[in-house]
Amino acid sequence: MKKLINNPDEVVKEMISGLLYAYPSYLRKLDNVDVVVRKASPIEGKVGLVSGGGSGHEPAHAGYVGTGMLDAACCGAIFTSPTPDQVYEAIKAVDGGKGVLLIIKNYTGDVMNFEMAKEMAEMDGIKVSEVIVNDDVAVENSTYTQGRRGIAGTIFVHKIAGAKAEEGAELEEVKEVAERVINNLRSMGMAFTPCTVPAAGKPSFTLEENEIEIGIGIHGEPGTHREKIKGAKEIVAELMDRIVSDLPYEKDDEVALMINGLGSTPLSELFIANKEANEYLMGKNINVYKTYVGEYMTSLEMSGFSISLLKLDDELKSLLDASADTPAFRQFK
Amino acid sequence: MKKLINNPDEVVKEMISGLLYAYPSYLRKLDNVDVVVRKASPIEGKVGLVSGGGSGHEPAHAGYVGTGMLDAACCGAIFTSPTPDQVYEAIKAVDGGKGVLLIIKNYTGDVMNFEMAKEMAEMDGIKVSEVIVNDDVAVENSTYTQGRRGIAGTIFVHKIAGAKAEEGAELEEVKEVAERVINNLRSMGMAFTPCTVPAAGKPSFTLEENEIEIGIGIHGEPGTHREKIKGAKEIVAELMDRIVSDLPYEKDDEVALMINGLGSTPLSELFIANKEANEYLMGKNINVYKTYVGEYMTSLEMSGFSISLLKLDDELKSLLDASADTPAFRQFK
Amino acid sequence: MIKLILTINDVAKIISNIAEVIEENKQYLTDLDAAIGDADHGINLDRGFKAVKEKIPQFLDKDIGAILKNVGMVLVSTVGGASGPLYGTFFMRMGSIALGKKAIGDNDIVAMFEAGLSGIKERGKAQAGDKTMIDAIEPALNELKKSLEDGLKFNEALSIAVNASYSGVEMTKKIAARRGRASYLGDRSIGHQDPGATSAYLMIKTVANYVDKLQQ
Amino acid sequence: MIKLILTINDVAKIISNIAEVIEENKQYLTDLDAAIGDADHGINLDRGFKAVKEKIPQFLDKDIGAILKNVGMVLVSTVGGASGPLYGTFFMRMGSIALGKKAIGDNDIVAMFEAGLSGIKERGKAQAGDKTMIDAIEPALNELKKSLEDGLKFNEALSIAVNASYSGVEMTKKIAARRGRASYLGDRSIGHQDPGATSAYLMIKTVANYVDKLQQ
Ligand SMILES: Nc1ncnc2c1ncn2[C@@H]1O[C@H](COP(=O)(O)OP(=O)(O)O)[C@@H](O)[C@H]1O
Ligand SMILES: Nc1ncnc2c1ncn2[C@@H]1O[C@H](COP(=O)(O)OP(=O)(O)O)[C@@H](O)[C@H]1O
Ligand SMILES: [Mg+2]
Ligand SMILES: [Mg+2]
Ligand SMILES: [Mg+2]
Ligand SMILES: [Mg+2]
Repeated sequence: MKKLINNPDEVVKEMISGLLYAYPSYLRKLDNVDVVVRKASPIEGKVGLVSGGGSGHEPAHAGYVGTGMLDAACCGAIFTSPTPDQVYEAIKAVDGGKGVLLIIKNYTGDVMNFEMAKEMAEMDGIKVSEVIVNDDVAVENSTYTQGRRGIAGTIFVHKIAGAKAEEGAELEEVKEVAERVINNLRSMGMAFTPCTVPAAGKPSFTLEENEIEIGIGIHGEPGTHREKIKGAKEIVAELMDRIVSDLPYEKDDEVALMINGLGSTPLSELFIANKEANEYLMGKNINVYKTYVGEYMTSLEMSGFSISLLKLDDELKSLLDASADTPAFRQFK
Repeated sequence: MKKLINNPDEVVKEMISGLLYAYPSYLRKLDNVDVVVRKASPIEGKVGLVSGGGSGHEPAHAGYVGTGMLDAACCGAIFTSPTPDQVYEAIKAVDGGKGVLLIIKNYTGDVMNFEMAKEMAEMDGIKVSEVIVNDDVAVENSTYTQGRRGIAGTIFVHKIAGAKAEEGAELEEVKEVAERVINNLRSMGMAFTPCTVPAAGKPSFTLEENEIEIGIGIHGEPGTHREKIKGAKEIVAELMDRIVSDLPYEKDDEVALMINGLGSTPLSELFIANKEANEYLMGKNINVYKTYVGEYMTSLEMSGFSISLLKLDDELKSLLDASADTPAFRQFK
Repeated sequence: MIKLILTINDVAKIISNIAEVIEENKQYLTDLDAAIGDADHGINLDRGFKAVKEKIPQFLDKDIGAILKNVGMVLVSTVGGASGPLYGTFFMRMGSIALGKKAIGDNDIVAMFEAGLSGIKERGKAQAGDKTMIDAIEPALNELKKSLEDGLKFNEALSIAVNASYSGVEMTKKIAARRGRASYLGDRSIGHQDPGATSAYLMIKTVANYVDKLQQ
Repeated sequence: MIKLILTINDVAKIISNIAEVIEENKQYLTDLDAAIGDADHGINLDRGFKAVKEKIPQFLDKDIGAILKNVGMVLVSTVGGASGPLYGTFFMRMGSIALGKKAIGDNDIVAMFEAGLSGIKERGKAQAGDKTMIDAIEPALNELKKSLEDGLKFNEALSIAVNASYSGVEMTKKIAARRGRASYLGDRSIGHQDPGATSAYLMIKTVANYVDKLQQ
C-alpha cells in the first residue's frame, strides 16, 4: 500500500485539518466530532442541509459545504457511515429555525445512523426531514432487498436542494424538490482497478489485467459482473443502456449529465467518456442541458467512472443553474 | 494497460471533443488544429494569453481557458509539445490588437516549437512576447544544462498574468507581472507510481512496492532519486526543504501554496499533505495567504503530488484574488 | 444444579474478552467483508470495542443494565456503518432488561438475549435467512432456550447454542444476501460467509467460553 | 570512378525507407526514451514519418530541394516535442541547399548534410557531447568528409560514416545529458543510450543501405 498518509487511523482527522487550512473562509469544524459546517452556520431563516457518509469519497461531501449547497457534512471513517452523534451535532449546528433536511445515500448503515440522529434531534424539538438517494441502477430495486444504492448523482440533490434552500424555501418545499431530483435521477459505474482502504492495507478485490467490473459501487464493493476490457464507446453504451431504460429517459427529454471519475481515471479519459455519452444521447434525441465532468464522488484511488443522468423540468433547470460557491463546486450565473 | 479510451492515437482529438461538449459556453476549437480558445476570441483591446504543451496534464491547459486566465491552449500529443503551426494559429486567433503573450514551460521541445511559431506570427506583424516557466527546483539550474523544468506552478502564471490582461494592461505589463510570478515561484514533486502513455502501452518506469521517486517531472520522466516510502509529514518536509531554501522564502513572507495531485492520489491524501505543508510553513513563520489543493497539472494516472510556493507582493495578491471563470479554475471575489 | 450467576465483574470481564477476540479477528472479519462488502467490518468493530474497553472502568460503579447501555452507546457512537447501530442497539436493549441489577441469572440472560435480537430486527428490518448477523444470533437463542427447557446446565446449553450459531454462519455461505451492502451483489454473494454473522458468532462463543470456565 | 547521382525518385525512395525503419523501431526508440525521457520519441517520429509518407506523392513533381523542405515542414507540424523542430529543421536546411535540383551528387549531399547539422545546432543550442542526436550526426559527417577526401567511393565513405555514427550512439551511454529532457536526470542519465542519437543513426544507416545497393 502506497499512500500519502501518516497513519491509517488518522486519515480522516488529518484530512479535515488540511481541508480547513485550505478553505478557512468557507468552512469550520465542530468541536469533538468530525463534522464540517459552513463558516456562518446556522443561517437564520434558511433550511439547513446535512449530508455525509463514509470518508474516502472526497470531495464528497465536505467539498460541497458552502453557499447554495450543503450546510454540514458528517465525515465517517473511510467507507463507514458516520455515527448518530455526529449527525445529531450537525443538525443542531445548522438549524436556523426552519428545520433541517438530511440527504442520505441508501446504505443500511447510513440510513440507520442518520435516522437515529433524526430521532435524537426531534426529541430536542428540531424539525428534521430526510431524503434517501438511490440512483444506482446497477442494483436491483425490489422490496426483498435493500434497494438501490446512492452514488454520484447525489451531488445533483445537494446542488438543487441547496439552491432551493438558499432561496429561503420551507423544509417541505426543499424536501419536495430533493425528492423530485431523486425520482428523476439514475446512475451507474464501472471500474478498471480496485482501491485500498488505508486501515485494510490491501485492495478490496482484484481484477485481471484485461478485466473490468461493471456496476461497481463507491466503496470497493464488487459490481454486478465482470467483462473483458473494451473501448470507451462500448463501455459508455453499456452503462447508458441500463440508465436510460431504467427511468426511462425519452426522446426530447432534457437532462443534466455527470461523468464522475472514481479516483485515478485521468480527466482526459473522462472527457472521452463524455464525448461518447453526449453522442449516445444525441442518437436517442435526448437533449443534454448541462454537463459536469470531473471527480465529484470518488472511491479513493479506484480507476473507473460513473455516469449520472437527471431529467430536468423548468424549476430543476433554474435551480441547477443557480450560483453555488463551495470548495469543490463553483458555478456562477 | 487499462484505459477509458477508444484508440491510443485518437486520445487528444476525442478528449477535446468531450471538453467542448462539456463547456460549450466557455470554449471553441480552431479548425484543423488542436487548439482550444475562449468562445469570444479574439477580445478587442485585451492582450491574448496563449499556453499549452503536451496533453496528458489535464485540466492543464485547456481547462484554464476562460475569463481571467488563458485565451488559448495548444494541445500537443500526449507528453509531446504542440507544433509551431498549432501555436501560430492560436496566436492569430486570440490577438485582439494588443499583442499576445506566450506562457511556455521550460522544455526543449516546447521552447523550440513556441519560438518557431512566434517567428511566424511576428512575420505577420503580430506583437508576440514570451515567458518561460521554470519552477521545478528538483532540476539544477546551470548554464550548462537545459535549466529547470516548468511544472504545476505554471497555473499561478496563468492566473495572475490572466488577471492582469483582463484589466486591460499592455503586453509589456502583462509580461512583467508574469516574470515576477516566475521569479518568485518554486515547485517540486514526487511519485508513488508511474503513468502509462496510451500509445506506449506500458508504464514509463517501475517502482518497487516500498519505493518512491523524488523530484519527478510531469511526463513520467524519472526524478532525481529514489527512496524508501515514508510518511506524508516526512515527504512534505523533504520537498519543502528544497523549495523553501531555493528562492529562499523567508520569515514573514506571504505565499500562495499549491498542493497539486499528479493523477491518482486521492483528494483526502492531498489534504493531509496540505496539513503538513501548512504546519511546515507555520514552523518557519512563512504566512500562507491562499491555498490551492487539487489536480491542477496532472501526469495521466501517476500517483504522487507536487508542492508549489509563490511569494506574493500586494499586486500579486490582488491579481491572485481577482475573479476567474474557466472550466477548471473558478474563483469569485 | 447450580444456577449461573453473573456479577458486574463477570460482565465487565466478558466484554473485555469480546474486545480481545474482535481485535484478534479484525483482519479476518475485514477480509470477509472485502469479498462481499466494503472491507471494513473488522476495522469498524475493533474501533468500537477499543473505545468500549477504554471506557469500561468508568462504568464499573454502575449496575449491569447501565453498563450494557453504555457499551451500546459507545458502540453506536464509534463504530458507524451498519454494524454500529445494530450491535449498539443489541447491547442497549440487553441493558434495558438488566437495569438496576448487580447480578444476572439464567432467565435474565435469556431475556436480555431475546430483547437484543428484537432490537436488531427492528433497527435493521432484516429476518433470518437474509444473510446477516441475525443468522448467527437467532439459531443460538432458539437452541439456548430449547436446551434450557430440556434441563441442561447453562454452560452446556450455551455450548449447543454456539454450535447452532456456527451452523448459522456456515449457512450464510449458501444464501444470497437480501439486506446490507452484500445484497447489492445478489447471487454473487452466494459462496461467501457473512462478516456480521461471523462477528456475532465470535461474541457468543466468547460468552460461552467464559461461562464454561465459571460453571465447570 | 563512377560518381553517385541521386534522382528525385531515389530521394523519395530513401525517405520512404526511413519512414519504414522508424516504424519498425517505434517501440525501441520509445523504450529508450522511457528510460531517460518521456517515452514518446518513437511515437513522435513515427507519427511524423507516417504523415511524410502520405504526402510524398504530392511532392514528386517538385525538385529535390522542395521535396526535402516539404518533408521538414511536415515533420515540424506533426512531430512536436524536441525532435520535431530539430529533424524538421534538418530536412528544411538540406532542402535549401538542393533547391531547384532534379539530381544531386557527392558534393551536394555533403553540403546538405552540413547545412542540416548546423540547423540542428542553431535551433537546439546543443553541442557534440551533450548526449543528443548531434552525437550520432556530427561524427558521421566528419568521417564522411574525411573518407571522401581520402578518395573513397561514396558508398564506402558512407559505410564508414555509419560506423562513426554507431560509435557516437554507443558513446552517448557513457555521458550525462546536458540538453533535452534527459538533462533533468543529470548523472542518472549515464548508462542509457540517447533515443535521438539512435534515430539519427538509423536514418543515416538507411541512406547508406540505399546508396550501397545503387553503387555496388
Ligand atoms: N439490515 C441489517 N440487519 C442485520 N444485520 C445487518 C443488516 N445490514 C447489514 N448487517 C450486518 O452488518 C454486517 C456489515 O457490517 P459493517 O461492514 O460493519 O457495515 P457496513 O456494511 O456499513 O460497512 C453484515 O455482514 C451483516 O451481518
Ligand atoms: N537541444 C537539443 N539539441 C539536439 N537534440 C536534442 C535537443 N534536445 C533534445 N534533443 C534530442 O531529442 C531527443 C528526444 O526527442 P523526443 O523524445 O521526440 O522529444 P521530447 O524530449 O520533447 O519528448 C533526445 O533523445 C535528443 O537526442
Ligand atoms: Mg462500511
Ligand atoms: Mg515528449
Ligand atoms: Mg462493511
Ligand atoms: Mg520524448
